[in-house]
Amino acid sequence: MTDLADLDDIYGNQILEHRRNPRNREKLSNPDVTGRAINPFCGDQVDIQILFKDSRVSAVGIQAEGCLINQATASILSEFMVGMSITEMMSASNRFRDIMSSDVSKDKLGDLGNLVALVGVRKSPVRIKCALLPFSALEETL
Amino acid sequence: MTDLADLDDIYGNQILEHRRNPRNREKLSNPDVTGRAINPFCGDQVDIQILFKDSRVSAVGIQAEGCLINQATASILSEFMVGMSITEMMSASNRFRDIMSSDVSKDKLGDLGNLVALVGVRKSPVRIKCALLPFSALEETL
Amino acid sequence: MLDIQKIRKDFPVLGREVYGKPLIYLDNAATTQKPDTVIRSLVDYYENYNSNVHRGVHKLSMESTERFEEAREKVACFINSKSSNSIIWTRNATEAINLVANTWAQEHVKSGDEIVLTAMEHHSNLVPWQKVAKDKQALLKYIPLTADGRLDLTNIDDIICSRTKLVSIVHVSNSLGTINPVEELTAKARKVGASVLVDAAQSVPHMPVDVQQIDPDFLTISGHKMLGPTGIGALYAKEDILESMEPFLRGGEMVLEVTYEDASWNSLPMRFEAGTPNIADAVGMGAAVDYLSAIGMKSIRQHEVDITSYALDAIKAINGLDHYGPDDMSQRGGVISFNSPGVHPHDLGTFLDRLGIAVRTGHHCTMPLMRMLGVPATTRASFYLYNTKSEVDVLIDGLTEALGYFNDGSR
Amino acid sequence: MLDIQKIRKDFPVLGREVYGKPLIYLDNAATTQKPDTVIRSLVDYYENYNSNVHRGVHKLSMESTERFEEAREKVACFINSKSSNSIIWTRNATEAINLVANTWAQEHVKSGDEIVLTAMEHHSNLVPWQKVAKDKQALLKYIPLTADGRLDLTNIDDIICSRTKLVSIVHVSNSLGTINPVEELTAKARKVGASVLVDAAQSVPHMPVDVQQIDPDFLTISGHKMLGPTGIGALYAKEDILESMEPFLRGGEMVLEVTYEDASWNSLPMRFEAGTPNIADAVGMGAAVDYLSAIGMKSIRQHEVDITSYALDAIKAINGLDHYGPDDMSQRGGVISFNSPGVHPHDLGTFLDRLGIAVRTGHHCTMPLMRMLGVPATTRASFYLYNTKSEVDVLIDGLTEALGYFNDGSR
Ligand SMILES: Cc1ncc(COP(=O)(O)O)c(C=O)c1O
Ligand SMILES: Cc1ncc(COP(=O)(O)O)c(C=O)c1O
Repeated sequence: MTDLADLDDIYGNQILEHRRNPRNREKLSNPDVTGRAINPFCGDQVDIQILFKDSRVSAVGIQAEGCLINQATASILSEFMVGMSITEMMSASNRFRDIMSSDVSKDKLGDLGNLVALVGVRKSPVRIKCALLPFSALEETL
Repeated sequence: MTDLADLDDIYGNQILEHRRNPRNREKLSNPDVTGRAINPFCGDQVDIQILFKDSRVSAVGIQAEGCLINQATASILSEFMVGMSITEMMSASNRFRDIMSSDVSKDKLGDLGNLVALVGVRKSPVRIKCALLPFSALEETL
Repeated sequence: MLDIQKIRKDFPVLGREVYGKPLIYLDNAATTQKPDTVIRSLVDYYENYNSNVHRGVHKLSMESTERFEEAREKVACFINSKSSNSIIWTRNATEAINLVANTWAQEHVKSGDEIVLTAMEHHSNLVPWQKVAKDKQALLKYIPLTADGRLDLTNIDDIICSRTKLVSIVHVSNSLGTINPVEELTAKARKVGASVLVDAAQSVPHMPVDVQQIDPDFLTISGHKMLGPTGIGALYAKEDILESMEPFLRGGEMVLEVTYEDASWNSLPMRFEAGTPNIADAVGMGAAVDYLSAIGMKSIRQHEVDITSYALDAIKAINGLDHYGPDDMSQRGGVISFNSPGVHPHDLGTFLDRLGIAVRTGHHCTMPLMRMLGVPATTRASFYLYNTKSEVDVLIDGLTEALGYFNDGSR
Repeated sequence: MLDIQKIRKDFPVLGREVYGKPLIYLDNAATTQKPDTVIRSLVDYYENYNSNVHRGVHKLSMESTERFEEAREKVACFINSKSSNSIIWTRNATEAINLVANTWAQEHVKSGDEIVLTAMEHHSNLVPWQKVAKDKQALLKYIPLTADGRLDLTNIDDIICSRTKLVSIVHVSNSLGTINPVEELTAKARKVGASVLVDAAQSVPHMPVDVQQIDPDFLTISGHKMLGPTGIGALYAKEDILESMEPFLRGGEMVLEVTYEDASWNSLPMRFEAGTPNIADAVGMGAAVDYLSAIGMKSIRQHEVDITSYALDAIKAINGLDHYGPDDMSQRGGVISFNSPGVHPHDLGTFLDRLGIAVRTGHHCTMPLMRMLGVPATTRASFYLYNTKSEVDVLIDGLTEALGYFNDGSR
């Protein structure tokens, strides 16, 4: 059997787990805002719906089609978002993009919660955009 | 002083002499046929006039502007032509072209008279077309 | 039989490791690796006689001009073109097609005319014609496909008809591997008075191609897909057609005489080569043609048939893997596209990459075809003369492992 | 001061002999020689990571994409472009100009508009505009020259006026050596609302060029004239202008989404790069830029000023030799064209060739200028960072000898 240590850096346990059990996949029927992002090159697509309460996210629906990294990111993001204000989400989104597109160490991530699991994707640079697609959908709503 | 042996192969004595004393440069006033050939890349131009008597060249006028090889070829050609029939000139023209564009040895030239002096131009392949321009003018008349 | 181990030694990159594993390069439909002779021809050019071509009276310029034109002769000879004046250097196959679309087609295609393509065209033989069709109010028609990815010729005589001005078809599909009957289709086009372009980007590198036998008006080639350098390709066109065409790009080299007001055009092939050409890479493409000729295109084709059918059998045996294109090897080149329903090609590709295996994943510049197949993308393995059956074995093991990893989380 | 002897060691071809004599390469305006680092960058590419760029998920493809885009960054940086999205790879300077003529100009130039060129344009910045003018019923106007080959700006405000749509001018003339005041002319164009293209094929290799300072809309570059490989060049264009432009060539890479009916365009810079790009030579051009930057463009310019004024003085001292272009070195690049009334440039060139000296003879792709100067051709010596004063001495001796040989038959 091949030594797949390197691969496990990209597809960490959490990522595989979120892909098997995606969170918040159900579409919200009465969202306050919705967003969509598409990457025509690989056919990946993310739809997101958000419900706010007292200016904070109270519920999320997120449906990601396409590759595993896209799907797992969507799932992790949807858990991470709950309870956040728009400003907090924008900040998180910017920080996540910064980190994915540079060599900043995990420690500098600040409070990105379980999204940290995605840092290994940097090992396959061409796949980074897969992890950013759900964020593009989120930004569409903001 | 540089060793110019190689150069003398191209610009043989005869060539330099013909350039200094071009033959048949005067324009014929009552030619039977005339021809012109131009090489726009270097501005070279050859005009030729021929007078026939009993189907053979009785007089030639040839005016070559441009480089030395073109001028010398024109001069040598004009002497060579006199007394020839059209068929003989066409044959000579074809043989000259063949020889200039390949590595055929001088012996195979047949009766090309003083035109043999131009074979050295093959040493500078890009200049061969300069020696062919007067022939193009001649062919225009045939 | 090719001596693959000997051939592999000619390709320096094949000795490379990635992630500590030997490189298994199965992305040959995207671009091929280069033998030492091609790389050396570039070094030789730059170290010994680099100079601008045409009209220079100095030694280096005469030498580079000679080698540059020699390379053109080699390409002409390779596809059995009657004259090297039929060979126009381009950057790639795409530019060659654009050249025809922007000159010949802009002049000859008229409102109501039809341009016939196939449903499996590469974007490069599709998007240029969309523009021509739009500019000229012409109609694009597509020859449909059978379930196994061959051209469906059932209604071909309705498709190629009196309104057809041009039939522009891919010889070997880079997505499906299908070899199309271009000779038959050219004959059909001739009957209705239509012109023919054959996109031979995927055929000329892999099998004997004879332009006098196929007899198209235009045929387009990509150097980097046939062991040559990047940045060089060629348009073959019948000489009388080229003679009648307006120039494409304009500038130095392609003119005969220029005044402030007007210009006239140089003779073929320079008329279609504006500015300083890609001299070194043309010479490199000549070296590639030499290499391929020395081995022999028939032997290369035979090797690809062997290795592709071997791989195809193994892929068919893997559970839950769909593959595309015909099974009959007489109708398939060395390309296999496949998909597993639950695993996205990008994940599969990333997995294989970590095993040292380079495959291409995506739409392979055939988005409409992907949509028709009902998938966003496929994974594609494509073979060439230096690939071995044991490389195929590693691929197959990797695929099995990957499906386990992603589907059952087994690892 | 440059250490020329050290620099010369970087250029393998400079060790070559022709006809048993050391090569003296003075044909740099046609194309330049390549340093070892550029040649090695190509070998490194082909031996280690050759692969098609963009969207490949495997290691080689990621590496080649990274180096390819890195090279683009280097070129952007070299001319001080704000963004690498402003840099479009082309085959050469000629294609870069044609790109603008075929897209931007076809859209924006209207009947009655005027396009302002200079009387010293290279065919590549002339013939494309003749087509635009013809297609659009626009007028070409030429800025005339002074007796010493500079732009005569006496009536410039009549020439660049409210009808002017585009000013397209050469920065440094390849025939005369003249450096034109492109910054001043760009400012004039701005005032009347005209766009500006600067043909920088002969400036970017030889002096610091800053697109933010000159501020043109378009600027065109040739890689092979700046130590880079043949087959690569670049168009610089302001990003917002590129964003607004229709594509040029169509096919793979430049699309976002394609259906059988229609297509949409990829983002910059890919939108203007159809098909597989010239990856290796782009990387090579990046290496050339690295080499030039390490030496410093100011030092290179200073060396050229030194050697050109040295050569100019010597040429002026030769009896019966006319030379062209300004004497003031602040207005002249490293190019000297000259003529002897009784000796055709081709004979002079052939004579010098046999001494190992490579000069260019002919019209230098500026036929209208030649006609204006009243000569069919000139002999041109053009210098670069690796040329030495002792090479100039050999040239001068050779010229003297040649004039004797041809004029008096002395030998
Ligand atoms: C001033 C000028 N413009 C444009 C060009 C065209 O460059 P290229 O041949 O690389 O297209 C040249 C080169 O001859 C030139 O000297
Ligand atoms: C069938 C086919 N046509 C055209 C092309 C375009 O070739 P290039 O990228 O060299 O222009 C390709 C390469 O991807 C191809 O596979």
